[in-house]
Amino acid sequence: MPAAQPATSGYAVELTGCTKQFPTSSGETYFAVRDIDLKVEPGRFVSIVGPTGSGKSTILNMAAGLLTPSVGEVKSFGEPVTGVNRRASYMFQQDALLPWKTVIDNVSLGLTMAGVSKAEAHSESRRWLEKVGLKNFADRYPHQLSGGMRKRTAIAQAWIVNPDILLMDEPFSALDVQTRQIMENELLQLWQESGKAVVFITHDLDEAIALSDEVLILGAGPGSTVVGSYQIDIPRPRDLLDIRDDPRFVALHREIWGRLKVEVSKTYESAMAEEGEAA
Amino acid sequence: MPAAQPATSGYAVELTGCTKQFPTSSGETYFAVRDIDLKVEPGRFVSIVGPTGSGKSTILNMAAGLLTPSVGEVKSFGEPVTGVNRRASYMFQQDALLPWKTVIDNVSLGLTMAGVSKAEAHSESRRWLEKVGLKNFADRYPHQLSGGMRKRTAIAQAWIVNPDILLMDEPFSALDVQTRQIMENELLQLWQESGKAVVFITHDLDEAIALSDEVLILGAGPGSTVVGSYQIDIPRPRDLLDIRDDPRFVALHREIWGRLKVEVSKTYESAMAEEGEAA
Amino acid sequence: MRGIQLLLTVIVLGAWEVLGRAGVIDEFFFPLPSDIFQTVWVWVSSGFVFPHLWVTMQEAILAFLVGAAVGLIFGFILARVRFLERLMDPFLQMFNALPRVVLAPIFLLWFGLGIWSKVAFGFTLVFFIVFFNTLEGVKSVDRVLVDNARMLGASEKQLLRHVFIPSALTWIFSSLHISVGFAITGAVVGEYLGASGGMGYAIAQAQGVFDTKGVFAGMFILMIVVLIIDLLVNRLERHLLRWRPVRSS
Amino acid sequence: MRGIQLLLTVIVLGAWEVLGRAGVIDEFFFPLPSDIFQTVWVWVSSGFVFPHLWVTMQEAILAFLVGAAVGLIFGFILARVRFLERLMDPFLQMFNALPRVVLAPIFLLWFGLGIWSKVAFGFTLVFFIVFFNTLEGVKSVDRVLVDNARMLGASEKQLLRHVFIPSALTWIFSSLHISVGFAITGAVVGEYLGASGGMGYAIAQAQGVFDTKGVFAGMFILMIVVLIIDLLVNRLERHLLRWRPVRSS
Amino acid sequence: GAPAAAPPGQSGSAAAAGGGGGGKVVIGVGGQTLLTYLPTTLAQQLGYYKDEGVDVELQDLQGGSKALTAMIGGSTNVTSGYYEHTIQMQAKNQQIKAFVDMGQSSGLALLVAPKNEGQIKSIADLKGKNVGVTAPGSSTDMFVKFLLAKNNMQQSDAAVSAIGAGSSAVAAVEQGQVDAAVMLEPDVSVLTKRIGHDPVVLEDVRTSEGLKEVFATDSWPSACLYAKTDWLNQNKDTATKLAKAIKRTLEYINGHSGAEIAAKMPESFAGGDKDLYAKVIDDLKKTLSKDGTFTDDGVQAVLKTQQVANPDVGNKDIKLSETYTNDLVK
Ligand SMILES: Nc1ncnc2c1ncn2[C@@H]1O[C@H](COP(=O)(O)OP(=O)(O)OP(=O)(O)O)[C@@H](O)[C@H]1O
Ligand SMILES: Nc1ncnc2c1ncn2[C@@H]1O[C@H](COP(=O)(O)OP(=O)(O)OP(=O)(O)O)[C@@H](O)[C@H]1O
Ligand SMILES: [Mg+2]
Ligand SMILES: [Mg+2]
Repeated sequence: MPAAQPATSGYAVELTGCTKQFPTSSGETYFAVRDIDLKVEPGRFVSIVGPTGSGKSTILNMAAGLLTPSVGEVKSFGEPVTGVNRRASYMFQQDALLPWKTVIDNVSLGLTMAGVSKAEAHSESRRWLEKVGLKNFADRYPHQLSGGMRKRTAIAQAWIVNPDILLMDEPFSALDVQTRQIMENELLQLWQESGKAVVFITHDLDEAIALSDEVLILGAGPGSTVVGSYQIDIPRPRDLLDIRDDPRFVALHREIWGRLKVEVSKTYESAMAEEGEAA
Repeated sequence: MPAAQPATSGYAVELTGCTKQFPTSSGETYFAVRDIDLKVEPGRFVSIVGPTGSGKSTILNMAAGLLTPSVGEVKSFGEPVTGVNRRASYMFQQDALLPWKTVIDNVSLGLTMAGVSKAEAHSESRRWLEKVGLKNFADRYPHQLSGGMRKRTAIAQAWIVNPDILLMDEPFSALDVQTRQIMENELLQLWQESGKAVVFITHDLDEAIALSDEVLILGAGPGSTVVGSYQIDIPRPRDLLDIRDDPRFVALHREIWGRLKVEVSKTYESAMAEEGEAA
Repeated sequence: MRGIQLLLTVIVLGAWEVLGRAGVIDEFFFPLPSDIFQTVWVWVSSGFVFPHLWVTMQEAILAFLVGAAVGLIFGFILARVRFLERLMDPFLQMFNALPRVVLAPIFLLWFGLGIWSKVAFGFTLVFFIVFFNTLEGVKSVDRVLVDNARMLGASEKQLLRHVFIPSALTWIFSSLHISVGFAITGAVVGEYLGASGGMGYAIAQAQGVFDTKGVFAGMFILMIVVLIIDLLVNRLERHLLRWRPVRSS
Repeated sequence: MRGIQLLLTVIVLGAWEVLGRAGVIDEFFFPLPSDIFQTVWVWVSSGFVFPHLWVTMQEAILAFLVGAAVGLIFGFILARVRFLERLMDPFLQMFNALPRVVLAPIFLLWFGLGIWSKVAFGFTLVFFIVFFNTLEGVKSVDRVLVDNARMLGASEKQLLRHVFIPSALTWIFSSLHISVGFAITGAVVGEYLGASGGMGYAIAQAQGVFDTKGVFAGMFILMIVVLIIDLLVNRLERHLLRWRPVRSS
Repeated sequence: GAPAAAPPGQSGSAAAAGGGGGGKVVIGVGGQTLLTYLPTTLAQQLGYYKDEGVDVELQDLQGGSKALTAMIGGSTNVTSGYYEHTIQMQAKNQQIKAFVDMGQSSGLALLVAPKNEGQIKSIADLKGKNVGVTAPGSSTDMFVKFLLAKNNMQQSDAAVSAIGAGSSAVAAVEQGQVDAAVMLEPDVSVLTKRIGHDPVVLEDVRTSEGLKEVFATDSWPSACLYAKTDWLNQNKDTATKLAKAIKRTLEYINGHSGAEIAAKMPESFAGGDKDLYAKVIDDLKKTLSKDGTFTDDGVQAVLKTQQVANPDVGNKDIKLSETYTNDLVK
């Protein structure tokens, strides 16, 4: 992963009319997401919220180039994404650390891949491990870590490569409130310095509003699509500790939450209602 | 897993002076938890909160009989736990669904193990899948589910066996707020009907207070121990939607949060401070 | 795919034929493909080959089934009982290293000239392959899955059925792919060393009178049979491992 | 553990000795352990066995190394290039089923009488075992790990080094455990079919003159050697797989 | 016991091109421990090859047909194998010539398994029985076929099982896995020793009477040295020296007792039973050629056997004069 390059042209991430369907075992196809339009300019922080199973990870996978949309087009900085999006780094929702590498080797991975010498990569990794509070665990293997520690290692692994686009899938959900706040601050700092584009998935609407320039709401599945897009015009820099008392925050929260609630309950009700249908 | 048995004697879960240490690769030992005393009577709902990496999962593993304490004793209903604790069901923090079984077969697993016929197990499983909102996904394999759906499958899998003790490790953290509330209600209902003992791990203090009879705070690691225990005397049945406005809730929250904050920041600071020490 | 494979086969055989006719390839060692096919045809149409094939198939299938079954059972037991594994490991390694051909007289002595000595022969090949793979397969099962199943009340038998066997299945199939070939090899080599029938006997007979056409015809027929068996194993594998994500990359 | 193993060995050998002396076991086929050890001692003390052992070791080690290397390379390539895999699979299966002993004359033709024909022989055994296991090993690597490494900028070569090889390592070691034995078997059988030195030659000569003591002595020495090699492979395995959680259950 | 000498290390190099002048000659032996090839090894032990000025390397190919194949493929220069191969090869357009004879009888014996003693008394009784041979297509197999034909029986009248040679053959016969078997020395002697009495022998060409009875000749060339005709033409000197060495060895054998000869052989060849080994060598002397020459009668008899028993030779026109030469031993 090369160091941040000067943004070339167009959006950092641009999904146009993307639909993704999966074959199911019964031979039918299942529409995960439908007609997704997502445009993220360099330097923008966009969050995606939505009910569970609505297709958030699917969208991120398409933006990363790991899934090809069934219909539609994915571009990054004006270039169509074929194969992996080399200008993005992706923190997965699942555990994705290499079990055979120690914490520090896992964090160094991106640098090693880019040809950085081992000594240099390790000293840089140590810096990042410190940021995520894992300095003392550098020599552990992933199975020797707690769930939250593994997540933080993954965060360091994704951040260290200093990419143009940060894709993050529920990065902080396994962390306690305090650690989460520290991580959020780190993320904001990393982003503000650099003009990176961030696409961030979370279940915590507070977090989404506090961090983002824009919050997208994904509708209920199957075949969900973007049902709402909200500009968060709270000025930066923001104080994450006090932002929840900001009247603009409260107003936005109420507005978005109202919309989100509808979608979330829709998902659940549809699942409850379709008795025996299309199992 | 047999159906709920009449509680015999003593505590459902009883850890006395339990210490767990792990060997590290450098040959030293790492104290995960130290001197843990945990007593859960049948019919009690106990939550454990604490900073990430403080040893919450370790405690649950000991209660489940999956880890043997280095020092101390684990009992369940008066019997020392040797091997797996047969009267408990455990929802793991990690993904633990069998990848080669469909959702419904995964949920049926506990019943199948107990010798229930397949047809019966499936019809019972369908009932539980409905409760967790996955009725339409019965025939999927785990890799075809979203992260939140996998968690909900695991919940159904753990609940269907109707055990005397429910051990749950961050069961709801991957769920959106609405779904989470539905699940919380289901959990309370399941618990209230039955006199089960519940040990519940969460990062969400609101959730811990709203659900529990007692909240334990685990100190900062390494070698963390229980630093605070709070009785939640909010009368039941509780309305989970409005409980956050209850003055008793607010008072308890402030009190517990004060204590927790100290521990959480301690963890982080100690990690930041011990420059180069005992890496 | 099948088309390309056919094409490849035709090209290789064609080149062989041409080079053979031109005298570049020594016909004494590599008879012309056309001659081989003619011999195959004679063997098949005269019915000569079928009793031999039948004998070999019996032996190979028995060796395969028994070897795989015992290998599986041993693999599972030793993987689950660490003490036994550490106890038996050196002995198994030692026996695995025994050159079985040397033991042919002892096999004849114990199991007679009939099919059982060949089954025993094939068994010693199949067993070790399946055994070592099953052992590793079971040992590399994800701990959390095992713990979860145990918490759900699985007995050791149920663990085996619901967790270890499915998880080790990729391993087992890998070993089965290898052992299909080795079972046949074992049967043929056994026959080659002492028998009154079977493909190995037919091949040895051809070789004894320097009838290389016959040798290759025999091997060709064996190859076809193995292909068919492998096709069936593949089918089974695809069915049993249908839960695996399809690779798309 | 070692103690129990020794005990077991002593019991088996003791029973054998007693039954042999009592005439229950026919010494013609199963010489007394004491006689075998005496022969081993003579072979070793006179230095007779060492040139033979040296030849066999050369062959086996070469067969092992070359077979494992080519098997690994083929395994990795075919696992990564799905087209090639589907194209080659039936051919590889076919060749795997060829009874190699039948091919001995062709091996001699191609590789001469020296060690290379035996290496080729061992190669055909080792290759298939390592190949099929590597293929499956690479194919069963967790998708998320691969995706993660690719997102971090891994080239195909780096993927191989950092993800596929470590992940397939359990598989590869399983196949290596099997193939250590097969490499030696291959070398010995190769020598058995035509040679002027090597353990197979020594054993064949002993067998040709009804010297079963010699046959068993030769096999015994081979066993010891395999045990030592296996110990080394185990060491290496434990080192390379040290990241795996220790089993405690 | 411990063999006296370690074997030469495997040189590996196929000596296809070599062999001329004083270069190394590789002789492939169709089973070094088989008694019928004893002179090949003995010549080496006595140093006769060296005396003649040829550097000989012996390769144990564990079977006549393998030794032949190896030579055709160019791995060896000369084969110590059965004369009949030269005829078989001519039928396959491979020109091969024998140049010194070692055995004047194949030394085979068709004997009855102990369990059938009394039931099988003649070749005719073999009908429907199972006869053991070393390998299908080998000279033991041909022997059975020839005997069947000679007794006006069909080749399919008796089933043929491969039982190998050595302990597997002894075990198969002793245990009655086959009803009768064609065996070689020392297997017959070992079997005799194990069952405690002489087995019932139906036909025995180890003796000259038996030979006369079966083949109507007093010589039936078996073990010999042969080489490709081309090689022979180009390396006449070397071949002559080899022939001379063998001839001298044959003379040595004639002039010494079995025990003396056994003492010259590598110790391991005795298989731990020196007396038995000496005895079988004494027996062997009867079947060995005296002077290394082929007789007309003899080669005719071999051809006849092949014509009857080997369909690949059948009624092909075989030029016997091109399958052997006595020029080099004379
Ligand atoms: N490989 C697949 N095959 C079939 N269906 C799939 C596959 N991958 C995802 N899906 C389906 O697509 C839908 C969206 O999945 P996705 O993982 O994107 O959800 P999500 O929004 O990330 O949910 P969560 O918040 O729970 O992580 C789900 O219904 C899921 O079942
Ligand atoms: N097998 C192991 N070997 C070494 N250390 C371990 C092992 N398992 C856990 N630990 C350590 O024990 C401590 C407690 O781990 P545990 O998983 O119990 O934490 P936790 O409270 O569940 O954290 P989280 O909230 O992040 O899940 C951690 O520091 C972890 O690194
Ligand atoms: Mg997701
Ligand atoms: Mg945990």
